[in-house]
Amino acid sequence: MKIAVIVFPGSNCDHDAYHAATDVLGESADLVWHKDADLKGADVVVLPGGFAHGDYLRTGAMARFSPIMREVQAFASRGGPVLGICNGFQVMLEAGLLPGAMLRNRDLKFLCEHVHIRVEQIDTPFTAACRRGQVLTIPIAHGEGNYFAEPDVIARLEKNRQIVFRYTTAGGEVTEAANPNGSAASIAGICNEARNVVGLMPHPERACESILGSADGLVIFQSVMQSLKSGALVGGTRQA
Amino acid sequence: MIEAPVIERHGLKPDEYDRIVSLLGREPNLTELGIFSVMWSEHCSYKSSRVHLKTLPTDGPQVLQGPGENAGAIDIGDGLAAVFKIESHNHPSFIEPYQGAATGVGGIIRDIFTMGARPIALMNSLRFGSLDEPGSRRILEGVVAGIAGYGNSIGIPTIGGEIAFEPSYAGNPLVNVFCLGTVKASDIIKGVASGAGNAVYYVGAKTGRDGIHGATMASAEFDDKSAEKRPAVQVGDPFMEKLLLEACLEVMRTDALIGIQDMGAAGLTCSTTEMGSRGGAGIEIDVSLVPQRESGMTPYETMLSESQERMLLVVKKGREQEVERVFEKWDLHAVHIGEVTADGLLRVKNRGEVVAEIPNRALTDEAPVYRRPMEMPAYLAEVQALDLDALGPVPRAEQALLALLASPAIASKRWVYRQYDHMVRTNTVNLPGLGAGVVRIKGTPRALSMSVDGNGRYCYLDPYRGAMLAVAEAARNVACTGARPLGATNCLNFGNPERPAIMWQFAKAVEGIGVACRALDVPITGGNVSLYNETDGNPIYPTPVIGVVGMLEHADRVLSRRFQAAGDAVILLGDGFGELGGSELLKVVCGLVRGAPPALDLKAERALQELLVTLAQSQLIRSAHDCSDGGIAVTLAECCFDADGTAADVAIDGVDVARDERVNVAAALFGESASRVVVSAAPGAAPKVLELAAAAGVPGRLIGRTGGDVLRIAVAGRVAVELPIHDAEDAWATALERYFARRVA
Amino acid sequence: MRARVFVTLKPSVFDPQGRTIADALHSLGYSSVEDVRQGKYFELDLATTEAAQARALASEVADKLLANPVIESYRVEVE
Amino acid sequence: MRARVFVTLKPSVFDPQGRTIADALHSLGYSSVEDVRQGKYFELDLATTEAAQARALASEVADKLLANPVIESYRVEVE
Ligand SMILES: Nc1ncnc2c1ncn2[C@@H]1O[C@H](COP(=O)(O)OP(=O)(O)O)[C@@H](O)[C@H]1O
Ligand SMILES: [Mg+2]
Repeated sequence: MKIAVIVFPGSNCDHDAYHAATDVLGESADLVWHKDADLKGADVVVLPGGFAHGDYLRTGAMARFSPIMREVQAFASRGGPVLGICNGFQVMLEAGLLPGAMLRNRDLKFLCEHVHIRVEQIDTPFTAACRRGQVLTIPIAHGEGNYFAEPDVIARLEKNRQIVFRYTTAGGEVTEAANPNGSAASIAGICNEARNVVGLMPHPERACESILGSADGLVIFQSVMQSLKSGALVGGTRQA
Repeated sequence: MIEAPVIERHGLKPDEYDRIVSLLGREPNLTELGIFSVMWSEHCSYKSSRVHLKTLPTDGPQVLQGPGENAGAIDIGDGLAAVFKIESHNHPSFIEPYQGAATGVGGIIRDIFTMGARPIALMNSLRFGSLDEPGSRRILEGVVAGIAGYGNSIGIPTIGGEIAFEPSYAGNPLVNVFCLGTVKASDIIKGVASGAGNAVYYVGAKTGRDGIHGATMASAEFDDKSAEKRPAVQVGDPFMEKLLLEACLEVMRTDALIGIQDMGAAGLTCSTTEMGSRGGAGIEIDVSLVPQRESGMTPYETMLSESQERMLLVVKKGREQEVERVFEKWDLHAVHIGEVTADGLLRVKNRGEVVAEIPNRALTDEAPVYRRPMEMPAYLAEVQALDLDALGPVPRAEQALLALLASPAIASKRWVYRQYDHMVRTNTVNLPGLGAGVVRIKGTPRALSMSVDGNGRYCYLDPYRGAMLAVAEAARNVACTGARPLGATNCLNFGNPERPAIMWQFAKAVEGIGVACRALDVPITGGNVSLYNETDGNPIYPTPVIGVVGMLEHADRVLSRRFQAAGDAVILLGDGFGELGGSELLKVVCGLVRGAPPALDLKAERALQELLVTLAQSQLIRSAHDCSDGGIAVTLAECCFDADGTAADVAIDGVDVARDERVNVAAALFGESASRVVVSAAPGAAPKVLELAAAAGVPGRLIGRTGGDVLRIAVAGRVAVELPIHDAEDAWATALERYFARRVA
Repeated sequence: MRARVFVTLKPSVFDPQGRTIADALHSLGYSSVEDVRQGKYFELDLATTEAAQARALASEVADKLLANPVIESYRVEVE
Repeated sequence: MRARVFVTLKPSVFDPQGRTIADALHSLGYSSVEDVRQGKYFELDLATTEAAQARALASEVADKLLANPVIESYRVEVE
């Protein structure tokens, strides 16, 4: 498996995703500069966390104009698996790869801590190795992770089973208190209709080694490895 | 001819001006006067502190870079170095808490990557007035948001720190920021200019009129008139700094650089002068080439601006394009503004015309050095006297413990650190709140442990002992994680050095730091001095803050304060003497700031720390937590917190310090005797732990067991505390956020 | 010529900042401030002297970058 | 009655956000956008029908909470 980690100016979890992919999972990965126009034959694309363009104006607002985003869009529309983590998720929303938008956290503060998320859907390339209802302990670190979409959009997400992760208690219960940022429907992550594009606010790459407090994020990356191996996925570039 | 009021407005004394004239052999022009004034300011010249700082121990086989560069460096094995330093941004944070703190973070990060190191950890040490004051809450909220806003954005985890509250900081908060980076030792790069003809480059944000005379401002007391002196506040641009950080680290890999320095205090002036002076060279620049944000800036303004996020580079002749290309990649435009010369002069031109010409040495080596008069402060004798028999009624131990746990100095700082990204870069193995911050070093089995500590109240009561205790505590915190302390940095926050009493505090504190660092073998590799921390003549408590860095051989054997399992043995290492002087108990419960701070036996302290490292690395103990604010009772409670409700049942010795039995119990529970650590161990390992302690000459006693959901502490055989751990944890965990409920960001 | 662009959250979107400010004002005793909505405000200096052109350009820029149509709407004023 | 408060950085204060937006617009080809300054915008719903009163109240609130006088200045408009 070959992973392209996109580097925008201001990305700061690019090395973390790269480390998880290479040092922890033993896969190959490339850091791809946002001005490049080539995904270098990647099987999987990761838009990492950070503060692309400083998150000035709005989170993720300027990154969507980067040249590499045309390639990412094309890769996604060919069915290639794309994962957006935190700021990467925000970039996906701004770029229209996923529906909705982010508001500031309910209490207006940046929040960094471990939270629990429940896997709602296992027919995406990034959750294929999970159990439905599995609760993962994964850190969040964001100031604007309060997911918003109009009620009809939320209804559509529900109906199409596009809500992939929800914030819950350790026991897997959706409660107001377990929702750290006020997200609509406790949404922590969603996918597109074709299910190959997944965005989530929590940071699975920060939870890949037990020495860091949790290895629950590994299953996200193992899922995509498994999906690729089983041929369930058409790697964007392979097909091209 | 420059008039006396102009000289005074530049913060220069008449004799200092005369010295300038004699060094130049002529009268300076206004631009030159401005340059002298910032370079000779307290902030840049260390004129009051230098003679004292010279006495600090700075050597050791582990020291790769001592004071004098942008940051210090120690050897951490495998050819790697840890580069670290602490700096203050007190005055700017008082004027504008968010931006002041944010730009403080930006400044210390630049000091680290300037050395070629990639910054991997931040910490901070903060002081505010009482949280009962709305003003202090507002400042704290702004400072924390500013630290978060900058550090989170640039992607360097803030892994620890400390916060204390005393009325003396109400009009003069302290914001000290620490940063640590790692680099291959052979790749350390310095702030030197050498080789006549090499190119001088400017890169980063454009220069504006912001912060002009920031360095002189940091060297003067506040008074009612200072509002006029206040220059426009500097606004931090973490995105620009992130680009600079990545671009500079990439340029450094090209081997095209001679030297590099950030433009911090005194901006272009300080960076050109210091780089030239270190390399024994001169520098010539043309200010008309400097990218400017505002029109019509004079050479004076350009040289003195403190606009943030700017770097000065000396590039090998012929390698310019290579360097420019890297910066272009990051959308930064490096601008060639001058050359290194052989004449040792700082020569500033404006469109070819010389507007300032000063020997570098006159600005640096020839800067004034003062041995200012000192005198023991009159208040000391009075406040050191403490009669425990005259304390009056002391509340029941449980009540006192709950009050201490909810006191802002002791309460959980989670409300603060959850606003900091403390996990980015995936190295943090001890999260904030668990003791010293610990980051692993990827590619090695090791980890670095670090802690910043200081106790202004102790130093107010006895600056010498207080400073020693700060060194001991920082090193002990590092040792509690299982790491061997290797080196230290210090930030010295004091009042107006022109007052003999303040100067005495300063000298005593530096002396204490030196003695403690020698005894514990943690040389000082750098630091920062912040003087004139006074408002309307009221100085802050003398506040030396010490940052200690240590190393763990096995990152996965790191320890935290938390008990790990029920049924473990609880062991106290070190002896308690019921010392209540300067304690949190006296302050919070009795409303007294009195007495002598606890005694410190540095030999015992060192033995304790070495024992801790041995015990941790041999995996004989499962947790370790030192006794400091609030004494052993608070320590034991904290060992139980965040531990899934695992409480403990322990019995400690009584002390005999007063006639009243309740005072004796309080002293045993809440006295802050130094050099004590509570550890837990699997029952089978306890005898071995005690045996090793005895062999090391460290007093060790099995005092109880973990387990249950009630914290029970018996003193001299009688149960003094019996608290459901949930209640105690609740008081401690929610205290801070209760102060900030329903406030606007 | 200068154009001013106001970006506000759509009425259907909850505004946590505005809400917090309103709450704070109430607790400070400003009960006559019934509601607060927070938005963004941009001043654009444009290299044109024609109002119609300035307005068109500012609107284009707002559509493209300054406002996110999922949650925000905007208004342009030209001096 | 509705009052509108515009908060902008004082002219002497550097506005990195505005700068970055301007850069982004330039790289998108909008070279005629010469400069961008970003500010905040508040809409206050006030329980008063008198313009003078509304203006006074909005100014007081801006002083107290909405603007940071060290780096920002504000303007009030009443509808
Ligand atoms: N308290 C101190 N102890 C030891 N060295 C110090 C102390 N304060 C400052 N220094 C050293 O003096 C030099 C200049 O410090 P400073 O002016 O704060 O640096 P910068 O120019 O980066 O702001 C640094 O090398 C610093 O480490
Ligand atoms: Mg420096």
